[in-house]
Order: sequence, then structure tokens, then C-alpha cells
Amino acid sequence: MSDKHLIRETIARRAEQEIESGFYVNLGIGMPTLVANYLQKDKQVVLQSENGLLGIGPFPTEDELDPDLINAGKETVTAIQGAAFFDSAESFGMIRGGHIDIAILGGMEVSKNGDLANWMIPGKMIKGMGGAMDLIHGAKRIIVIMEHLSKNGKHKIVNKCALPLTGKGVVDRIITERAVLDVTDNGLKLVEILDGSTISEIQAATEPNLIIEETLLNQ
Amino acid sequence: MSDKHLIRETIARRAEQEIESGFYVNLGIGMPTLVANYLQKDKQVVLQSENGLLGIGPFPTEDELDPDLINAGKETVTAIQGAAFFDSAESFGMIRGGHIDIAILGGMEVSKNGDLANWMIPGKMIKGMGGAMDLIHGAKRIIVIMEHLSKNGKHKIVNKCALPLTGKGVVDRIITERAVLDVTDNGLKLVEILDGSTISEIQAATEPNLIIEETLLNQ
Amino acid sequence: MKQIHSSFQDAVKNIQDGSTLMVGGFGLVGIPENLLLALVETGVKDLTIISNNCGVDDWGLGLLLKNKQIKKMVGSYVGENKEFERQVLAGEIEIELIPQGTLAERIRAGGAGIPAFYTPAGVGTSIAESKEIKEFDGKEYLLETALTADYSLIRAIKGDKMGNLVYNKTARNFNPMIAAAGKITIAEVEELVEIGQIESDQIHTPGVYVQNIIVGHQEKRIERKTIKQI
Amino acid sequence: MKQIHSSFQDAVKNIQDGSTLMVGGFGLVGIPENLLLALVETGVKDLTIISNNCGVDDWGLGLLLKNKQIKKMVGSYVGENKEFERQVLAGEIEIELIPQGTLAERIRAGGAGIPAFYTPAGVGTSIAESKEIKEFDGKEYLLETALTADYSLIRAIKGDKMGNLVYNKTARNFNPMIAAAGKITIAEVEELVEIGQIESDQIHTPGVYVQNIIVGHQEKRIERKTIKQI
Repeated sequence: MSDKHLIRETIARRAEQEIESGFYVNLGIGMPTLVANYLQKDKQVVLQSENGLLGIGPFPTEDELDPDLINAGKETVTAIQGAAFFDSAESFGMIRGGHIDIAILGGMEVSKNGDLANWMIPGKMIKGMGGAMDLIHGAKRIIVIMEHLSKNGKHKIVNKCALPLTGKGVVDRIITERAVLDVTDNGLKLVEILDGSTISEIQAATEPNLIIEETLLNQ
Repeated sequence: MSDKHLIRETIARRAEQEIESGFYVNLGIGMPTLVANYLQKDKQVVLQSENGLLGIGPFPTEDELDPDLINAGKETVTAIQGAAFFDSAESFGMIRGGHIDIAILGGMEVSKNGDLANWMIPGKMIKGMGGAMDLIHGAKRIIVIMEHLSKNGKHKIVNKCALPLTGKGVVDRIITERAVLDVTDNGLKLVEILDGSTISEIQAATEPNLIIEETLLNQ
Repeated sequence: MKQIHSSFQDAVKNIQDGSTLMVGGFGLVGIPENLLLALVETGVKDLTIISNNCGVDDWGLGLLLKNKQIKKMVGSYVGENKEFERQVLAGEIEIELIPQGTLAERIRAGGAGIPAFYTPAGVGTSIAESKEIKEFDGKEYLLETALTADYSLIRAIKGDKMGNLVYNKTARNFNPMIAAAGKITIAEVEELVEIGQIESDQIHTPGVYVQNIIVGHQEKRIERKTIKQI
Repeated sequence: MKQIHSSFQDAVKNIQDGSTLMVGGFGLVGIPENLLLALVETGVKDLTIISNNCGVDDWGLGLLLKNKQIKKMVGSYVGENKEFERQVLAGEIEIELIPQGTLAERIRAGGAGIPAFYTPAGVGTSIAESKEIKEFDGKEYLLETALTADYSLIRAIKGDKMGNLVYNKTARNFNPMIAAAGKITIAEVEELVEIGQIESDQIHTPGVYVQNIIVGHQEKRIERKTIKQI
């Protein structure tokens, strides 16, 4: 599975399964935004955008284009029927107050205890954390989606993050193109294999020792 | 000046002079509400009601009566052209944030350093402080209007309040039917005599030693 | 998308003895009249009620009070209610009085994930007893904590089937913050409209805060009818 | 009732070197375009700017940046701007990055007279360094203080002569809180209407927060035009 596009699609399709009908969902900038493309039609899902919109719709046609209507990634969007606009304080009240069922975010590193690093690389220009630090403490469930290994083949799922943290102990589940891993009180638990790898291959690509879901051992 | 009605009118008319054109004003429940009746027509004044209205209008006619439109005293009112409705958190943000130019409140006792007691009498049923404790810390200028002496002829302007405080060092000016007194760093200052009393008569009706405005000494 | 009830009894039936309830309204304006009437019928008791006022003797929260369903009342002004006074003096009810702005802000904080904040209201008074005091720019402030509830009962003039709400005039008051601060929020609306019929820029409470909706005709009793003297 | 300007130069002429300015907007959406253009013309310098972003290289706050009028930038994301990066690396500008929700809440607190509040954002990260940490219900939170400004520059789609404002869609963003947090707030509105023409229940920013108004035609540049793939 070397094709970048296929990897992103695999991850996005699996992440979509985390979303239940009736959920209010915040999708982070980048790969998480793709998840919306795979949302099953029978699910009633409302997408929140932290710049002040509950009910993101599809990208606009040229006719629908409205410069005053963007998502948190600053892309022009539309709003669904029944959407609500509000200010940034209300938006983050909604996020911090636990009213968003799930946030799906990208990651650079995740540690075995659920620490997340996804906002800066020392030595590179700091761009800012935007709303990520608020989201990870606010949404009821935090899913990080990312490639299992870095471009250079290094571990991104680690014992301890080397990069500056976005938050400590905040991640509930990691979804990569290879596997689904849960952060548990006892450590990282491998709960699903997505690409047909063996358990030992996934363990090799993951720095922390993995607890293995029993059903996987019996396969 | 024994007539209750005349006393209240004297106080309300003098309090009206504290209000400049362009001011946003909060009038407390009871006597302060009367001040609105004496507002000079050429002044542009917006009255705030802490239950969520900026722009209180006159009492309604029977035709205008709307049960969903009341002031903080729970009286039915109208709203002026250009009035705004908002929630209680916004309303008290507006108050605490220093956006109201002046609040005119009633008082039971005021001390020489500007402490105010106006919300409970020990031994009597506690009704609650409502918005008074927020108002006295929020509005830019706090005027207390009250009769100079209690029904029993006791001091209400005192060295130290005997009643439980609403707030410490919050009052800027006291207006009674007899006098206008300012709370200064050096103590209470008599700045105006309203009913033709002598300075010594006012001093006798006031527990703290008064500083006397120079212009009054020369009269 | 939201649970839309047709019976008020049904809408409040999960509320258990000992629950903490927030109830919208200022005086009798903006109170969820029919939800309160249904609560009286259920007879659920030992309630902690968080609401600015406690109704009057024969309407609103006063009905729950008369029926001895309230264990503790948290509000800013309860002076309109003789039965309240009787129960306090008889030691039948607990009471916690909070400055109105602090009450509004503590409820907002509860809905907005702010565990605590500083405010000047109450400094130097009995309200400050046992509270942490801190100076900012040479002025003292009290630390106040967030309030939340098991159930929030609110009233709006209009709602849509996604739970978006609009309030009328001063009937807005505490309702928007209370909507956000309840684990389960039940909205009594005067009119229920189809999704899309409330303009997105004019929604006061986004539907995310509302779990249950029911349509109710409002009596809107007036506490102090004041008419222009002509 | 409010000062209504006809010249943008006039509207910003009192802003002095070294002032702290809050500027509404998220990305290029909801920014006071013409007020910013006028500020570039005045050449006022050593400004501290509080705004979620810092424009792009040739529009919005980016124009002030290019003209070296900004001494310090306080925001949550500045990644759209190459000149910003250059000035940071050259030590020509100070930068303070704040989580977006904390930024919004600190500005709200500034306008609402709350000197400080606790929030979970940033706990366990470099943001927490030198900040007071306190536990509530077994979870850690950071103490964050209010932000205010000498001048607030905002944009609304509609305003009336009492200063009441209405915003359009996601162009609302930080504008309402910034309106309240400035000592002097200057509102650039797309349309100015007579008093009474904005419905009282639909006002987003009550006029009490606004001191100056000016009508301006907006270019509304789009940062990332994304169109449906059909």
C-alpha cells in the first residue's frame, strides 16, 4: 500500500466508522476533512467548524460561492439546512463544554499514554496551534488519524513524544492505514488490523509494546 | 419637607442631573426607577435592564402590553426603537465590563468610605441580592439615592455600616432630599444642599464628619 | 434528529428524585410553564433547583415549592414567594443566594467547559466567606465555580426539529446558558417549525445543546402589570 | 448618537504609535478591510495586534506587517504569511501564540469584566509554562487572564445609527467579543440603516459596545477557493 491517495482513503473510510448517526463532529484540517467524503448517507451527522458554524455542507458550486462562508481550514464551504452560525467564544464553549461527540484530528506523534504532538516541529517556523489544544480537551472522544510511520520510516506511535505536545493523555484511539489502536489504562491496545499485516509487523512499526485484542490472537 | 412623594421627587430630579446625554444607564428597582420620569427630553439616554434589555421604553398601553417584555423589577415595559435584547450572561458582561456609564441604586446604609448596604436586614427574611452586587462593581459611576435619615430618625449615612454589606468602597455619590455627598479619599464631602438646611443641620443628620465644599462655606 | 415529545408527562418522566434541575426564566417570563406543571404531577422530590427566581405562590416553580418537591433552591432573588419564606423559616428547604451576574456566568461556565472564573461581585461581603480571593491589577476578585445540571428545562418562542431555538424579547434571559449547561435539555417551544425555517444567522441557541423538544401553549401570567398613566 | 465617519482616514486618525489593537476576522473573513488600509496610510507604528490570524502577504493585517507597523502579534495561527516568518526569524517582531478557544475566551473576558478564568487548553504543554495550574474535580486547568485593547476594529454586514450590529455567516467569528473588549470600537459596516430597522431580537452586538461607525465596500478576497467537484 504505497499509494498516498489509497492510504488516505483507507484511513478516512475507517475513521468514518467512528461516527454514529446523531453525532456532532469536528474534523480537523487536512486528512480529517476527507472523512466527510465517506460519510454514509443514512447517518444524520452535523459537522462543526470552530470558526463558528454548526452544519458544514459540501463545497459550493461557482454560483453558491460565498466569501463570508468558510470552514476552519479557510476553504469556502456551504451550510446545510438548519445550520447555525455563532461567534468564536460560543464555538469554543461548545467544544470545551463537551457538546461535540467526536473530534478527528491529524497527528505527528502519539504516545502510549495518549499524548498528542501535532502543532510544531522545533527549528521550523511556528505557525500556531489554532483550535487543536481546545478541541482535544473538549470533544467527548478524540481520534487521531495519521500514517503509521513517518516519511523516513520512523515511529510516529512512540513511548514518549519527542515533539512539543499539543496535549497530555488526550487521545482515545489512533487510526492508521495499518491498524486501529486504543489508548487504555494498561497501554496501547491493537484492536484492528486494516491492511493484512501480521501482528508482529505492526508491533515492529510501533514503538510501545502492544496489548493485543483477544479476537486478533485467535485469527 | 415631610411629604413622602415630594421627597422622592426631589431626590429623583436631582439624580436625573447625574445623567448626561449619550449615557447608558441602569436604574435600580424602587425609587431609582422614578428617575426615568424626569429625564430631560433633549438628552439621548439608553436605559439598561439587567434581565436583558438595552433601551427600556415607557410603560405600555393596554394594547402594547407584552408579557414577554419586563424590566428588572418585573414590571411590564416597552422597548424603544433601536433597543436590543440579549441573554443574562451578556447583560452582566455589559455591566461588569464597564459599559454602563452610571447606575443609580437605592440604599439602606452608606458608610464614609463608600460601603453600601442595601440587600438584607438580619432577622428578616432574606430575599436575595438580585443584580445589585454585580452592578456596583461594574458601572463606571455608582450613585446611591435614599432618604437622609431612616423612618425612625436614625443615621443612614454612617461611619461603618451595621447591616450586611452589598459591596465595599463602591459608592461615588449619595443623593438625599437634603444634600449631595461625595465619597472622597479623605472622607465624605458635602457638595450640595438641596432643601435649604444649614450645614450644621446636615452634619447632625450625618454620622461621619463632613468635609465641606468651599463654595458652600462662602454662602 | 431530536426527540420530539407530544406529552409533557412523557418529556419529564426520566427525571429522578434528587436530581439537579436548571429552569429558565426571570420572574415568570420565559419559564417552561407546562414542563413545570408536569413535574408537579410526577411528584418527583428532593430536587435541587437552579433558577434566578422561584416563581410565585401559585405559578411556575412556586407550584413545586408548594408541593414540597424542592430540597434546595439556588437563585438570586426569591422575594416574590410567601411559601418560600415559610419553608426557609421552618427549615424545610435549603437556600443558596448568588449575585445575579455571578449566577448567569456560573451557568455559562458550566455549559462552556470553564471550571471557574474570577468576578468582583460579592467581594467584602458575606458572599465572599470561604471563597478564594485573588488580586488582579490591584483589585480583589472572588473565585466562582461552574454550575451544571442533570436536566435543563427551558422555554423558547420557536424551535426547529434540529433543536435550534429563538427566544422572544426579555423571555431570553437565562434560557440560552441553561440550555448549554444541562446534561439533558428539554425545550418547551411555542412553535415548532421545519428545519431551515429559522435563519441560520438568527439562531439564539444552536441545536447541539437541546436533546428534547415539546410544543406548549403558554399562559404567560404577568407578575406586575404596569400600564402607562395617561 | 454614535460618531458616524465618512472617511476611513478620519476614523483611525486618533490611533497612536504603541497602541494595542484588536482586529476582528478569521482568515480574511470578517476583517475590517478599509480600516486596515487606512491604518497603513497613517503609518502608525509599534502596534500590538490581537487577532486570530495575521492576514496574507498582500491583504488584511499582512499589509501592516509588510509596512513594519506591528511590534507584537498575539494570535492563534499565523501560517499563511511568508513575511511574518521572515520578520520572526529576523527578530523584527514579537509573537505570542494562544490556543484559539483561549484567545476567544480571553477577549470575551476582557469585554465582560472577568479578570481571569481556568481552561484545560494547553495543560501539559509549553503553553502552561509560567501559568498557574489548579485542579477542579481531579483535572488540571490553566489560569488565563483577560485581554483588552485601546482600539477594536471590527466588521459587520449591517449596523444602525445606535451602533447595533449584525454579522454575516462565518464573518461573525471574533468580531462580537472584540467589539466589547476595546476601549474605543470602530465598526466598518457594509450597510448603515436607520434606528429600528434591525429587529431587536436579532442584534448580534448591542450598540453600547460601539463608539464609531463607517460604511465600507468590501472586496472579500478568498483565501482558499474550493469548489464542488462534479
